[in-house]
Amino acid sequence: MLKVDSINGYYADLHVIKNLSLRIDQGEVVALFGPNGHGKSTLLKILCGLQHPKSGTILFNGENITAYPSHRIVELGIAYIPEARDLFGDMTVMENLNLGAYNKRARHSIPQNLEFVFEIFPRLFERKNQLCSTLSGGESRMVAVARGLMSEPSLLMVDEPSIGLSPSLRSSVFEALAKINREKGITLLIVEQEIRDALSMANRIYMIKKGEILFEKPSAEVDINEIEKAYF
Amino acid sequence: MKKIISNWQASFVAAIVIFLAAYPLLGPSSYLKHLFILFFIWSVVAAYWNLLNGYVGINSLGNIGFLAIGGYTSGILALRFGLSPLITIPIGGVVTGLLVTLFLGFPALRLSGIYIALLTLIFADSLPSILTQTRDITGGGMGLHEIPPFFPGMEKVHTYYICFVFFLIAMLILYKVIHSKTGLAFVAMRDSENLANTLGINRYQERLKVFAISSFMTGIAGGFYVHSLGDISPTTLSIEPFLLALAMIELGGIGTFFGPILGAGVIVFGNEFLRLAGTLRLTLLGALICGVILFYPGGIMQLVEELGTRIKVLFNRKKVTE
Amino acid sequence: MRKTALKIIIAACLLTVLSGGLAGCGGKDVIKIGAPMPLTGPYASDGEQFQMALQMAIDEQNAQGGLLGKQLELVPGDVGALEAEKIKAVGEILSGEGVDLVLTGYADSGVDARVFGEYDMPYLHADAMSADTDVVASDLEKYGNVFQYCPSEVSYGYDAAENLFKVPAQMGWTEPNKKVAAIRADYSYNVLASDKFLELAKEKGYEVVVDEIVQFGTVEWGPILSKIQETQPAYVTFWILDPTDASRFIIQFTEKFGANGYNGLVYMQYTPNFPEFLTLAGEAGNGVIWSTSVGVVSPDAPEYAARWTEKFKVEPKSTYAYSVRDGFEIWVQAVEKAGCVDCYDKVNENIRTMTYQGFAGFYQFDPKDQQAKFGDEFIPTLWYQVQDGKHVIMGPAAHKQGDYQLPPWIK
Amino acid sequence: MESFLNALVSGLISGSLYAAMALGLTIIYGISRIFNFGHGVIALIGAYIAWIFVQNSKIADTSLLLGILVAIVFLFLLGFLLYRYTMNPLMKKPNWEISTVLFMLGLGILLENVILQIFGPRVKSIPVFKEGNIRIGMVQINWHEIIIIFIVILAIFLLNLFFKHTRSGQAMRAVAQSIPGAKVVGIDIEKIFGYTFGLAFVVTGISGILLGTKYYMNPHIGWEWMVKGFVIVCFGGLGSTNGAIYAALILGVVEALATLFLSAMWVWPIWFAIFMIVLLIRPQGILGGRV
Repeated sequence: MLKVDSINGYYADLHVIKNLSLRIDQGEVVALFGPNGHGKSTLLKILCGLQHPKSGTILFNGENITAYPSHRIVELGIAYIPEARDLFGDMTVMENLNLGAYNKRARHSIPQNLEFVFEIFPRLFERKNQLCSTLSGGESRMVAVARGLMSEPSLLMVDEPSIGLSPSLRSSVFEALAKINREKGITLLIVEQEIRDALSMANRIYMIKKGEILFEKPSAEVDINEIEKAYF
Repeated sequence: MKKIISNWQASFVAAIVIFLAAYPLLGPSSYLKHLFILFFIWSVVAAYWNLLNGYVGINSLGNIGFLAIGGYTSGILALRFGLSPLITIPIGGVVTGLLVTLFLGFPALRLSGIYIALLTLIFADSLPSILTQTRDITGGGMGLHEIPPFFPGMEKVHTYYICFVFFLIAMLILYKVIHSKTGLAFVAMRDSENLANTLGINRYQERLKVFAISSFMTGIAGGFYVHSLGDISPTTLSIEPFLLALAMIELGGIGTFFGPILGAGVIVFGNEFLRLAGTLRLTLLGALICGVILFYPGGIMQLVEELGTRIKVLFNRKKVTE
Repeated sequence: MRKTALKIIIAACLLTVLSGGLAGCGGKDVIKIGAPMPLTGPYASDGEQFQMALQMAIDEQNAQGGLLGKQLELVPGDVGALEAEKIKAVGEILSGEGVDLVLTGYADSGVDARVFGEYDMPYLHADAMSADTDVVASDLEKYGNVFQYCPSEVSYGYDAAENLFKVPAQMGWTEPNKKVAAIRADYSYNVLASDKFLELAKEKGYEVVVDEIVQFGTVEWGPILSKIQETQPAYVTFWILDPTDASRFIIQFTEKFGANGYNGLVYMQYTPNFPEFLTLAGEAGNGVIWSTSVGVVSPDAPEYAARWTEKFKVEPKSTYAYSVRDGFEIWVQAVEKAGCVDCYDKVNENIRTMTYQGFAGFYQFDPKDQQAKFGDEFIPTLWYQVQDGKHVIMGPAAHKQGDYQLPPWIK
Repeated sequence: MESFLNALVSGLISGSLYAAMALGLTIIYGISRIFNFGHGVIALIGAYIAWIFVQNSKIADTSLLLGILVAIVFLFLLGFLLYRYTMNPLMKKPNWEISTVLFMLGLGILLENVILQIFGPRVKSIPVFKEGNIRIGMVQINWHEIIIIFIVILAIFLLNLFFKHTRSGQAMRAVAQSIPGAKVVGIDIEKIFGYTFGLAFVVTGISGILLGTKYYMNPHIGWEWMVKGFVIVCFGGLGSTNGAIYAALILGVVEALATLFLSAMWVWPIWFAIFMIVLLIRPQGILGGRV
């Protein structure tokens, strides 16, 4: 589905993605591990067109999207849920969700998608007319994920979905993600520090260090100690 | 850090200074001397404006107001109390520096980017009505006329040299300011965003300092302006001189030492010669400004740099072939 | 080191050549006439008339074989909104062009006399400003080339105090009170004239109830009109040169008082003479009284107007269309008498001593400040009222074209 | 009392004109963070286009509507293309804040003088929409001014509808609040900025037409309009539409009362003082925030 071939990316002047290749198959859940500041977020930004790689190619369903601007990539079905949620604070939850379906493809299926989103996040239905700036941290996460879903993605990339959440909220977010993958068949790419949680739902993992892929494994074969070691 | 002047530039500057010093001996018309006098004064105004906008990142749009305050103060003192311009010009500078820093710098510099621009612009724009309120002293809309020259019986040549010397001194001071600890810190900050904190300087205080210097020197320039030309009126504060001064900075090359001087040259001479083009003059000027910003954002200085490197390449190539 | 020195010398030479080339000026096979005029800005509608008058004068003179066998050529210069800096620049340019005469309707701001006084060629203007004539009076030796071919603005003050209070009797209306309002611009032409007027009005027992000095460009007159409404002065005098200000004022005045009426007169100094005024004010201008010392009294005027209309396909719209021609003819006579153009002292002396019967009256220059003498036997101040969208002369009696009518707002 | 009330009303009228002046500025700034220093001249272009259509009619009629329509189309395209070909490349540079300001200033000079070339220096005016006036109690107000106030209110109402309920309007608000957020949901920012410029130019042009009926126009008057607009948007809080409207009304009334009780000459210094005080207490303006 997504094929990344030896890309190089920069954060300001720093060379943070070095000759990196990876692939994601249809319907998979892929987790991306690695220490902070080693290029995970930059990689996601490159994949969704917020940044562009200096070299290398990115193929999505066979289409070369390397130089596409973000709005075209969204149109093709890749949604990105950033770590800093970047919600529209002075707008209501509903308006945020509607804007999630800004691209032409998603516009027609707003009602169905809303229904699905409210089903997995019933909390949002109660708050739908509240301004986003007044929501709690957990609720903001939910809006962010929901807004991503509204664009009818076939690939959803989530950057640290659980950061700063209480354990109970964390598990409900992961449950929701699993449900999205299961029921809608949406492929997931998750960057996460909560290794156990992520492992439990991922099919495959990539370990990134210093901008390079350290190893790639099906999650069943992963030894947690191996990952924790890789962090140091 | 990049050196501000390279060798070949230094020799060029020396050539121009020599030329300017010798120019009146060639017997130019009084009109041309007049233009050079304007050039000297506007260069100083533009250069110190550029100190704020280009070096320190204070988007001031009120420097013409500083010029007017300095000019009016000096003019009034000389005209009404018969004091010598030698005394009144520095007083004008000090008054400008104090007034502007207290009433504008203190509040404005706490604000961010565009607010400073607007506050300073509005400050300059409210001056004409204040001048009218105080018309018994300032002459109101009529302005001040027959302001005494630097000394009785002065001729254009003398004015030329006095302004020339002022120009040299002002530029020397500016050079020192830019190369002082404060100035270098600001240059460094401009080049790299996060440096301010690491350098451990109090940004507000330093900005205030530079603001005071710029307003003081612009006020002094105002003094030279009125005593050279003999008049000042609220039309000095109208939109055209303001736009022209900004154009000088932009055309010359914002944030460079020589840019505003070159820009002042182009605008003062170009604008006057273009007067013959009639009403098309400002159309051309506007088009020039737009074109430079879009296609030549470094202004004339960029052109000079490029020519410099090209010449260097040429010389080097010759050496190689030899 | 030697190489550096060489480079310096080459660069300096280049610059010298460059500026030397710029400094040179052309030969002299034509007589150039410099004209600093307000071609842009609020007074452009007058400036346009000056330029047309000058162009016509020069074309007609050239058609007759020129002056002393040489063709004439106009060098216009724009002084915008009569700004000191622009006048200076234009002055420097005209002198660089080598003009033999500087002639304009007006280029005031008070500095033009000093700018052109620096040179020797005659400068003829009708600024009507004592800021100019005072300069000339202060140093006749130096400013002997500066002539004002009309009386100064203070004459408006004298004249208004003399004649305005006589209007009610001529109009068949009685003043309801002895109150005066003055609305004036911060500009010497307006301020000095109105100062004189107010001073004399007070001496005559009138009370000044509103005295507002404003900047040019006032748009909303509501608050000032409210002040007028409160105090109800019988005379509203308006001393602002900018015709857009004046038309906005009179429009808002009629809007406010048109329905219920206002028992008072409106006098507007020279301003309605701008072609712009009638265009902008439209019907609201009817009833306004104004005066000018650059009027048209000559019986030859209609014939001149016909020539003008034939040439430009429009009628002359300001009295300056006529008086600028007077200025031109004065100089032509002086030059013809002197027999040379660039013998400036001789030409100036001729102007100083000549008399000339022109469109605006009988010109004779006052030796003390070289302004045309003021008065009914010299240059009379003409009083006009706007009636049915036209300027009609009300006085002095010798030139009268009609009678005062009650302004539409007096009910 | 009567003159106080009348001054108040005339203050409100100026205020609504000032609000019209400020709207276009605040829209552009609120969404794109570009401060349009060519604002005055854009307003003037709108006014001159309308004038072409009404120059021979006495009272504005259908030809004015046609003129407004043409002005809208022309200005929308101008704004869109201007963004596309000048602002967009400039915004990608590090010192975009000052270079866009200077570019728009340069463009202002250029267009002002193009207008001068085309239309000449003479003053032009757009005829009033409806002559005559009515009296309500002690207050007298003329129809034309009522219509102006109505148009301003209508414009504000329509803009609010647009921002709240249309896709493009919502996208503009989204861009104003978070550019990365907007990119993530697939909004084409450059296109939205282009539309923003188009919309703001249209609003500015219409305000110019209103101003042209009351202030008259000449090629140079745009700067004056612009500076007043600046004070208002700063006072109201940059980018805040509602703030700009309140600020415009407050300043209009202050102007009228200052003229009535002091003198017209005090207006600017008082504006400046108020402005200064507000900025010291609330640097973000009276209603700092976003569109």
